[in-house]
Amino acid sequence: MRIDVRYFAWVRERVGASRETVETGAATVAALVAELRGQSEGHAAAFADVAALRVAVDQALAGFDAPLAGAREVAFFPPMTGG
Amino acid sequence: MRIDVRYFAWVRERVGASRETVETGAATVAALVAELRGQSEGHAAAFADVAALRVAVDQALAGFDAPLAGAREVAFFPPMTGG
Amino acid sequence: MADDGGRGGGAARVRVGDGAFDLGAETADFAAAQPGAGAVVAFAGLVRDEEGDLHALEIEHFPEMTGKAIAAIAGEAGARWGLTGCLVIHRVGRLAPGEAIMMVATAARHRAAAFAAAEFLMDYLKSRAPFWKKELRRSGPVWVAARAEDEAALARW
Amino acid sequence: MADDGGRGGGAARVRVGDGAFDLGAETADFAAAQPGAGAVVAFAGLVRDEEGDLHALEIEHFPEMTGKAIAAIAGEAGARWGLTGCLVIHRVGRLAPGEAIMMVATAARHRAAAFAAAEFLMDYLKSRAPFWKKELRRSGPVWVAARAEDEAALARW
Repeated sequence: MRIDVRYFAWVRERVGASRETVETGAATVAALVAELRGQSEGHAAAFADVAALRVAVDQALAGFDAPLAGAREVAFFPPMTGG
Repeated sequence: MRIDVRYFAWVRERVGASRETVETGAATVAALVAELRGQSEGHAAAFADVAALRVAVDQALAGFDAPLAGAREVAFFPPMTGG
Repeated sequence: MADDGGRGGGAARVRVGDGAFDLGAETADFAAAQPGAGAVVAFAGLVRDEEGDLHALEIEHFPEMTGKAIAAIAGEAGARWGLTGCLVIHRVGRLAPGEAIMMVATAARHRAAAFAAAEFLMDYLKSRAPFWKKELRRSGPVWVAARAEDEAALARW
Repeated sequence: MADDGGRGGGAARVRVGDGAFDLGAETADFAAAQPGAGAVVAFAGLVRDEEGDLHALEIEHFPEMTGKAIAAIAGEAGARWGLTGCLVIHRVGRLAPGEAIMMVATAARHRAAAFAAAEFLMDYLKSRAPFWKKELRRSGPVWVAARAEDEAALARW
């Protein structure tokens, strides 16, 4: 399946891109992370500590155990700092 | 001693005056109230239920047991409804 | 309106009077005068007409006591929450439904302090500042009764 | 700024964009559009420069998600506290020290509801709306770290 992957804030800076499209069979966000880590040194740096990351699946906040079946977009970013 | 007595809101309306000066030997606010009650029907109505009243001695909130020694002004009014 | 003249940064400004005030301009001016603040809270109380028969609200106060009572409350708020400033404006006299009765504004480095100070000020102004409200209704004038929950709210501070 | 167009009385209005907004005018306009409200609370977050070396604050967001995340939070606040209305404005892009980053305004019959709803909105906007702040300092750029107390604040709701 094709998944749009999006990156924000320092995750975007470490990966070196704000979005990419990946072809994956990952069943969960965590499985997708395991695949993405191997893509580049930047990806490895971005995903070094997943406890420091938050994730949204199809623009709704989700956990790393969230299933990807039917998902079109996964976004990774640090804890939000709005307001 | 001479005390300026002031009335606000419905206490003022019942007494029928916003202020008066009384010559009194009352040692406390409560003793002053006992004297004022006898002044007129309006005073009696105003002081019928002291639990419904608040008092300020020299413009600071006080209790009915507050001493009057040295006081120049005593004000009576209902619970405040500012804001 | 009478003004305490202001005491610069960190000070409380208190105004009590019978003129209308401009909530927007007061809020903007206040916020612009708070160097170091990250959070500004403004509260305004408006004249409500729940039964649809309110001609006016009349507010009486105890002039010689009002200013110092509010200044004491505002000074305590400023010290307790480390405010960069606070503002209290309260009208007296006759107001129409929908008009702003009063406002408070507080500013601090972080929002928790600004919110707490504004709520503290409101709780004390409601029950400890010498104002009394009378509603002029079609059915006749009614002195507004103090609400038990307003008195109870003081216990949290 | 993009606007949801408003949905009349009781509705939440949400605007996210890169233009400055007028805190005073927004607060006054909001208060004037709240029939039945007795209490209006406005909160503004300002760019602080604590170390005196901040050139600018840059705010990034997740555009497709921001509007609906805020609308969901605002809708929940409106329902939970029976608000007559609420407003959320949040800037993105580059801001100078002292500028207003965002504001919320809430209105309700009584002050406890208006205050609680404004604090709830702020707590959620801080930690659950997809914004990220980067400080451009003389010493270099720094992503603002989430504060543990901001995350903890959510537990009270």
